[in-house]
Amino acid sequence: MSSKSVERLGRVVIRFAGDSGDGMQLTGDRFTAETASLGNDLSTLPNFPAEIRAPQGTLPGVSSFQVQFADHDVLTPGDAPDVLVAMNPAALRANLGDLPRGATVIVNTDEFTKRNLGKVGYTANPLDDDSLDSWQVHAVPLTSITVEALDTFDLTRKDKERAKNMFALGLLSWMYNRPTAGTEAFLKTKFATKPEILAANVAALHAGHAYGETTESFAVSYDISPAPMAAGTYRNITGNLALAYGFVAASYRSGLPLVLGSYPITPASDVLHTLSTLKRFGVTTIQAEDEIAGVGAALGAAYGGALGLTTTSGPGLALKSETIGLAVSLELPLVIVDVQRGGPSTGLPTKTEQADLLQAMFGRNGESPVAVIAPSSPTDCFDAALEAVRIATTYRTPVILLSDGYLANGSEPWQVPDVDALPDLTVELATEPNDVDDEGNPVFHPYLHDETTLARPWAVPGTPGLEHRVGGIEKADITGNISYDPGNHDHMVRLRQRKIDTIAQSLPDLEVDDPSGEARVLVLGWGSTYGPIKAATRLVRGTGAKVAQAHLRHLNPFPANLGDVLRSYDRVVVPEMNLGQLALLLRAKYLVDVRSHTAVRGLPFATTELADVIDQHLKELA
Amino acid sequence: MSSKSVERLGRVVIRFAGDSGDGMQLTGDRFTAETASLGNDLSTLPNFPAEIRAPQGTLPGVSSFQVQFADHDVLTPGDAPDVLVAMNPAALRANLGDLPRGATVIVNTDEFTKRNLGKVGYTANPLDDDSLDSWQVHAVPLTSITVEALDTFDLTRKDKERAKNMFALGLLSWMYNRPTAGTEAFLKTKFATKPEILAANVAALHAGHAYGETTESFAVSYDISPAPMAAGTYRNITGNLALAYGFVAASYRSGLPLVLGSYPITPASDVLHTLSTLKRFGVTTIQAEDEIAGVGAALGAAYGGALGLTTTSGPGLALKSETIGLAVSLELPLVIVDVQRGGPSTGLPTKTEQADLLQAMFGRNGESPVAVIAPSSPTDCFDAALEAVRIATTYRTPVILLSDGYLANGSEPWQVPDVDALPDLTVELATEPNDVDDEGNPVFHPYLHDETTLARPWAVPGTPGLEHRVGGIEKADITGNISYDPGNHDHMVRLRQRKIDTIAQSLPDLEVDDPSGEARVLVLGWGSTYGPIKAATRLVRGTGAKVAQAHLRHLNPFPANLGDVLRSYDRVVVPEMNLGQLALLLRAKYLVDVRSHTAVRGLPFATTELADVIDQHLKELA
Amino acid sequence: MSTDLGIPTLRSGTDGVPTLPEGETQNRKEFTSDQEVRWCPGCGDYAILAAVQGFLPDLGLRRENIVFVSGIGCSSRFPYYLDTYGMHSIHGRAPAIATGLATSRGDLSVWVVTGDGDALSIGGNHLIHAMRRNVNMTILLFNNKIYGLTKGQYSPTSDVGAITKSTPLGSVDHPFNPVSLALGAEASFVARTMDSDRKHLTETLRAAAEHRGTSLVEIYQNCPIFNDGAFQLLKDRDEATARILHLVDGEPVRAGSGDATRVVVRDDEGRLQVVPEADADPGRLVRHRVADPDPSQAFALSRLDDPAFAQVPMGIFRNAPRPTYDDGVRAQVSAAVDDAGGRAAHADLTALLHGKDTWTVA
Amino acid sequence: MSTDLGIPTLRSGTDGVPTLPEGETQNRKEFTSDQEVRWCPGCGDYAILAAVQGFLPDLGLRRENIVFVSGIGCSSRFPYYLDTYGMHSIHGRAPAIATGLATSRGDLSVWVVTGDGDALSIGGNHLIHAMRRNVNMTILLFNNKIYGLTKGQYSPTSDVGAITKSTPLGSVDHPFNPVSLALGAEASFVARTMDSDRKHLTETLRAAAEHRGTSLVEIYQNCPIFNDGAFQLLKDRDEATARILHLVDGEPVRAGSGDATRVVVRDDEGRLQVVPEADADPGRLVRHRVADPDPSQAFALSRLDDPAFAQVPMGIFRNAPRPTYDDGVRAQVSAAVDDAGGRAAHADLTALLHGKDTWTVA
Ligand SMILES: Cc1ncc(C[n+]2csc(CCOP(=O)(O)OP(=O)(O)O)c2C)c(N)n1
Ligand SMILES: Cc1ncc(C[n+]2csc(CCOP(=O)(O)OP(=O)(O)O)c2C)c(N)n1
Ligand code: SF4
Ligand code: SF4
Ligand SMILES: [Mg+2]
Ligand SMILES: [Mg+2]
Repeated sequence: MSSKSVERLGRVVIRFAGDSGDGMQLTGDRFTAETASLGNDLSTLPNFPAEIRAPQGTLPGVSSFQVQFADHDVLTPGDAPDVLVAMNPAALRANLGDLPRGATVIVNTDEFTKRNLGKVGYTANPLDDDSLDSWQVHAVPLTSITVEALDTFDLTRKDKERAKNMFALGLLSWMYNRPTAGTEAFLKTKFATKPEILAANVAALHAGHAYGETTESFAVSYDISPAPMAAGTYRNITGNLALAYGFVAASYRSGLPLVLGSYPITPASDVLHTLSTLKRFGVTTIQAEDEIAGVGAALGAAYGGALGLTTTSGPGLALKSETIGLAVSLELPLVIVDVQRGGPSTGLPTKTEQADLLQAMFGRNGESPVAVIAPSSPTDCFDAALEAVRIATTYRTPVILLSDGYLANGSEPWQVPDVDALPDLTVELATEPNDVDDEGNPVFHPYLHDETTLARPWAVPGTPGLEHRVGGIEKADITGNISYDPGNHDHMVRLRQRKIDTIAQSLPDLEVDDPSGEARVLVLGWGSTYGPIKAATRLVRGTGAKVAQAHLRHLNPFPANLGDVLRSYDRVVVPEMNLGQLALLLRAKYLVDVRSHTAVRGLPFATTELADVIDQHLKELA
Repeated sequence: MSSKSVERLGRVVIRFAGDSGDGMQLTGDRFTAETASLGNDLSTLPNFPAEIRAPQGTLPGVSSFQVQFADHDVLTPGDAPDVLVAMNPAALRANLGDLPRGATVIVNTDEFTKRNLGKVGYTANPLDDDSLDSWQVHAVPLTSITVEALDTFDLTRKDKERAKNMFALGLLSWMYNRPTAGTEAFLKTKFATKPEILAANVAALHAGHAYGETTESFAVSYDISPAPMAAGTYRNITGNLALAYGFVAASYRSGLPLVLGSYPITPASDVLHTLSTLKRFGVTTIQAEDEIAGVGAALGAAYGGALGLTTTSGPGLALKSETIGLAVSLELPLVIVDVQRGGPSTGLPTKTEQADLLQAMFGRNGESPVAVIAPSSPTDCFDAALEAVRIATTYRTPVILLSDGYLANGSEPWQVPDVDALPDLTVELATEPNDVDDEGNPVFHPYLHDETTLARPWAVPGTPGLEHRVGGIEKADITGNISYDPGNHDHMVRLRQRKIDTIAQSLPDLEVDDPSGEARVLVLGWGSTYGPIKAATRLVRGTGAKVAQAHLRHLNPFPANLGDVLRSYDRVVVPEMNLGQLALLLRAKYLVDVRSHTAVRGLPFATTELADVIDQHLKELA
Repeated sequence: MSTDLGIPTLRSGTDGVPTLPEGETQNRKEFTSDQEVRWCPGCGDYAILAAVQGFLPDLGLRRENIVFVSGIGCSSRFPYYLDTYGMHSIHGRAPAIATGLATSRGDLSVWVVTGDGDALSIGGNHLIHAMRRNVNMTILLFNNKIYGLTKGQYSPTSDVGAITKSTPLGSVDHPFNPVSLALGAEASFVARTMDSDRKHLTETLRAAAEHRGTSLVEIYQNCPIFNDGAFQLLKDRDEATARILHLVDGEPVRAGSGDATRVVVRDDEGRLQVVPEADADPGRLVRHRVADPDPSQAFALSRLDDPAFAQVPMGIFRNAPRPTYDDGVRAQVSAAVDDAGGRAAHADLTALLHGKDTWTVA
Repeated sequence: MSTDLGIPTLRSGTDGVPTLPEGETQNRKEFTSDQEVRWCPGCGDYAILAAVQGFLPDLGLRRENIVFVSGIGCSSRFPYYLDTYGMHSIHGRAPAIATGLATSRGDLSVWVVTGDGDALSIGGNHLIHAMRRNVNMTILLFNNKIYGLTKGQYSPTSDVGAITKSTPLGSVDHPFNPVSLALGAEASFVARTMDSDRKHLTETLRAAAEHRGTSLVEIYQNCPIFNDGAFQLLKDRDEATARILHLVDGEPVRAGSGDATRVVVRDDEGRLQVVPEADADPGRLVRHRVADPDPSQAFALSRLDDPAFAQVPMGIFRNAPRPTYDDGVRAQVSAAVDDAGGRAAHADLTALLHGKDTWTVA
């Protein structure tokens, strides 16, 4: 144990920032894992450039990872870091603006060369003048100490330098009293075939820890108690991983094999990557030639009785739209995951946004309704996947699940569920005739709809006696034969719409968090804004104000009580990372003067920003 | 002149119906041309099967053509025919339901064989029992008389039979005192290389005319006086032809060469066909490998300084969506024509619908606003094309023009405009630097936006000194360089939206037709519902009731006064051939409790249906 | 970066598809659906339909394990008329949909019906990728060198100079040779046949179905309405005899009969040429090798095509089995399942969800 | 249905593009934009960029008449770094966009930059159609056998067995041979070269630019991050010498040097084989013919490729001019204009709008 003093803190926000090649994502991940294992609640926000590895030392090349952890429940990765680790001048410059006065900055002085400073427009070294006076700066020659610490290793200087992120991790682990054993185990697996590198990394980790313990300038270390959490087993998980696992679980609980047809696209690709490793669960992944083929393969598999899934981001969803329309017409279950990113067009591929809601709702020719749902946090991605499958298979309809870049890569602790407690998703395939013809002989009618769910029978190839043809031309109700009859078309258009509307009957009422029951302002969100909104209402309530908060999982159809909820508040505020897409739907449907608050910055909302917005509305009503 | 009596009528609706191979579209076209040349106002509705030529004599094989003509202005092709020409039992069976009691039916008895009757489910010949007693039936052996009349011709029996449509046309021409000279001239061109066929067709035409004049059962012929029309030169024109001509005119008036990139699809293909014959006007048509390549080629041409155009229908628009998003990001002029058809998916390819409005608005990833306009009648397609080009070139934006199957194939008289009176669409391409750098040197900034229009400069390859790069990744305002800056992204998202909103400043206020100024109900429409809505309000007003009517050409942005207009009525009724897409936009934007009336039958509204709807609303308010 | 994939050995295209019980047979009528056929009178599609309906029973497969997937076009109406499972999908996408179906269901016999526009224009990418992957399915490409359903625009197989609705002055678009394209896209089975030659068509279908992997069958199909007579020369028996180069495995490639017989020879420079048999140096005769791992000779034969049908090779250009994508994918899944000791159970899923780093809150 | 199209005679690929005034020259710097290059250290794209920047001035064209269009991928960043006109479009669509541009603007030198995923996966259809049509443009296909920008999934050129992010157990997907595919798609110019061979790359670019029509240049490009060393064997001078089959027009196709020289011969059955020169029957030597109207020999050469680089043909496989689509389209337009006596004027438009059947209301 160190002889230095230890302070207890309630919550901390740390941001690791460096060049794309500096391993900041890994460092952040490891710090997070250590923190999770200590029982803190936490939330993370990785942030990396669109380039694979932009030129070293430049602003576009900066990659960062932020984690907020606390002794209470954490809803966001934090608005502003308490500690910034800046591995080079670019990392400092790119992140300084987010840093509140008084925050701690740990800089790698070795990288503050004239050349590197110049690359990012520093004419003078900020470490040498007073420009950083508002912050607590720890100037540490991270690279050279690391190299020194690895003096005895038989490695190139470059390899030694590469371990500097482990040095930094060691130092931070000391500062926040995190255990390093997990990281050591992790390194062992990672460098199993490279023992010298492994040893060097472990040595650097320890050296960093020792540096904190021994160096004068680091006078205090901090302790953050575990957060109270429900009893259970926990792990840390990102949204994309939770999505993948959710679909595997849905496959297991439905008894249907999972078939993913996908084309890689940031930030959705990791779902494909993960599922491609899970063949052991009967999962088939088809990396298609494009997004159209990806959804086509998923639809073909669904026709064959599989759980058809396709994953993409906004531009890919645009390409899939015609095929999704076919799925609407075929009335087959199909799940489409859109991990939204900044748009329009190629936009900001590695940044988050919520601007595909209206595309999901309306981005197809004709009246082509589908169900739309959205997870609200990384861990909620798991449940959302199960819910998407429930709706798709019960109602025989495409379901679009709208995640986003923040949920995809962000992580938080997850109480691992008991498999048996997951919803029962058993599906009944058609096995025999479902009707009789005029002469009373049994016949199979592929478009005879269930009275409750309005689902049509799912009769898969291989089932004797149920041979039938489906297609995208309008079909006669019941028989499914091609029909150009005007009345039938009108009927079928409304039937498909009614089927989607019917889903609402299976949904729980929207729950409102309104502790006093006296709030006049309701803040309503959807998707990944959950954390910031929740945190902001908490902040506002902390000042004694009353504000209600609710969050939509189901965007189409809406829960049945939504209209009543909206009308029971004097003001409804809807924060969105778009120009007001949910607000548009709410206004149209309920004629309620919903107030939009929008920011389209490729980043999640800051809690304080939202709190200010809520305050403003409260004031206007006061 | 015939010695028979002649009655004067105000308006007549005739429907020609027969097998796909019977030439009904041609017959209808010719009758229409004759009628137009007499100065009647008119409106037509062709209606044909999706099959090229379904099995002869079957219900799916029936093709029909309806024309309403009158001595006053005509707004629709008519709800129900006064006269049905039925070339076979299928045509009779398929159309009888639309026929009011007392209407005239001319049937080709030759086709009423047991076999043909059986094909369409007639167990007894309806001509032999009392089942047609409610109508005035003329049983004419059209085929055999035609063959007889062509006795002396050196043609196969089949060729002779083929002329029966001309016989029918001759008969109808006699009945309604239409001249046949135009048709004779037309036949001369059509059969220029087949003199025997030509002569036979002309003979059949004359024989039909003579038949009416001499046969007892045709006792009366009818006269319909010319409709009062503004002085000028008129022609009959379909919506697709008017669109094609509109774009050629826009090319001429803008000085930009027209480049169409397109992939054939019903009911849009005729625009491609027409433009491919107009090379003489500098028009380039590229039949691409698919819709994506079609819009891609158009966008490439636009980048090169051409008037880039792409034409399609709903499923094609879905495929083009990603590329339209790129055009939004590139801020280049581009016109996308969607001739809407029944959906979803393949739907009803030859039928009309208005269900792509929300797809046009929102069918792209990210916040990706484009201008959307719609023509209201076949002739209005010409003006709409010019308006689309005006918006696209002035604001450097994609514009989606929403026509539909009814406008595409329907026709009406058109007062041919004076070319000089068409809008001046001159475009200024960038030719020199538009800014200065920090040192005051002239530089070109491709994303420096015009203060009024918010358009960026259109600097086309070949312009020295303005070399620059554009792309779909978010760009920094002014410089156009790639930018991942959060603030810039938010700024650019809002700038693109503002640019579209700005278009409203160039739009005339929405005009309301409210003769008394006292109406409490406003009927608001868009697109091809114009005729039926206008006719219905006229019908309602005829009963002394007060109703206001207005029609939107601009769907995005709306005209500036729209909110005020909506709010100035107690009730706003919006009839649409979808499930209420415009209504959704209006409700969201203006929070007005717009009432939808929807029918999705693949057919234009019937005037009486709408009149009933209006009546109902008037009653509710009374 | 490379590893042994252990893809199973090659079998017939219908292996794995349940067959009729011993002794049971099916007939053409059982494969005929109750839907009225809706093509124009005289359309070549009728003959192809009849051939397929006549041939399918021969496969001896359970009818319910046969699926026809089509795109959009006149030809793509095909599935409606067969009493099997079927999907009339969207324009150009049938191979993609069939890929998902065939990969996830090894027990189905999967057929794709498509047109020259559907397959080669909008669907070109899915087609070449299906062939490259060698997904086990048979693709029937009805080539009428025109867009029928949209009423007569030129297609990617229309001749240069073709006057159509969209090329009033004649097309300047150089056409694809579907066989060359397929061979360039790594196709393992490529054949060409004709609507009106029932026997040849049936034989070709049989070989295509037998082939495990993607079988592409180009079928010349007359569209009497928009491109009548495109193959007229080949419908006349004498002309056909004179012009059709018969591709028979192991045999010289011949057209014509008697004195007028012509054969394919390889000239000094290695080029294939069609010469009178009488003039041909027997040492230069080109013998057809359908199963040659090298598709080069098949490709060279495909280039003997001539828009005016001076000669036209017909038959199976290539039938050279190689591992199929779907077998490979399924093998990886079953190997993974087997390696883990069987289908994933409750405990496996629980372990997966837990991962490596968990902690417990009491 | 056929007609004489009167397509103009063939010229160089840059004919019609304005050139620099007599005596003026440009240099590499003028073709370098002010944008910071953002590829990973060591990426093969740098070398290609340098070669292109070095080569472009040689064309003697006005810089403002050169346009680079790219799709999406690491490679597709290319246009930003050139001070010409440029568009970084969307994934796979560059050939389609370039087709519209090249067809409507005969005065531009149009270049497409694309990757193995961009061109052959999502963009496969546009690529084959561009080649079929023979639109006058040069397509640089950076083949690193991986999806770089999306961080390492396998691509349509990845080897069977490749272990990548999306194929943890090895890919079962049979790759395209881009050269074979192009030849099957009627390409008139196809070449292969390598990022690190500046001289060969430059020569190839020159020939490609000179060729009128679609020139496809496959460039082997190392991705040190996700597929490092894919072409390592060819980067070692000795190995390269031993393995690269040089395609030189009119010459035998050779690899290696001295005693180790190997040549391509045609065996008894017409197959191409690579044998030691010493063992080769001179009468069987295959001489390369770039301009052969029949692409069969070029195709056969493309099949000598081997995933393990036992040998790899490099150079220009085919350079056989034929009419281009864009020339044809422009010729039809200008002929129509000429026939009508010049650009359409007021009266022509008026006549068009009136059509044949008008009536007048006084
Ligand atoms: C996305 C889309 N684009 C265009 C169409 C219109 N379309 C239907 S079939 C067809 C071409 C048909 O040609 P082909 O495949 O040769 O079939 P054929 O009718 O000749 O049998 C086209 C362009 C469509 N249905 N969907
Ligand atoms: C419509 C769409 N789908 C997917 C992506 C994601 N994506 C971007 S580049 C790329 C593949 C890049 O591979 P390649 O073309 O080989 O280029 P490289 O990065 O290797 O140079 C993919 C899948 C995208 N940007 N747009
Ligand atoms: S249009 Fe041609 S291809 Fe289509 S059904 Fe008619 S004849 Fe057959
Ligand atoms: S990921 Fe590979 S291809 Fe992309 S820039 Fe880096 S090294 Fe080059
Ligand atoms: Mg066809
Ligand atoms: Mg690549």
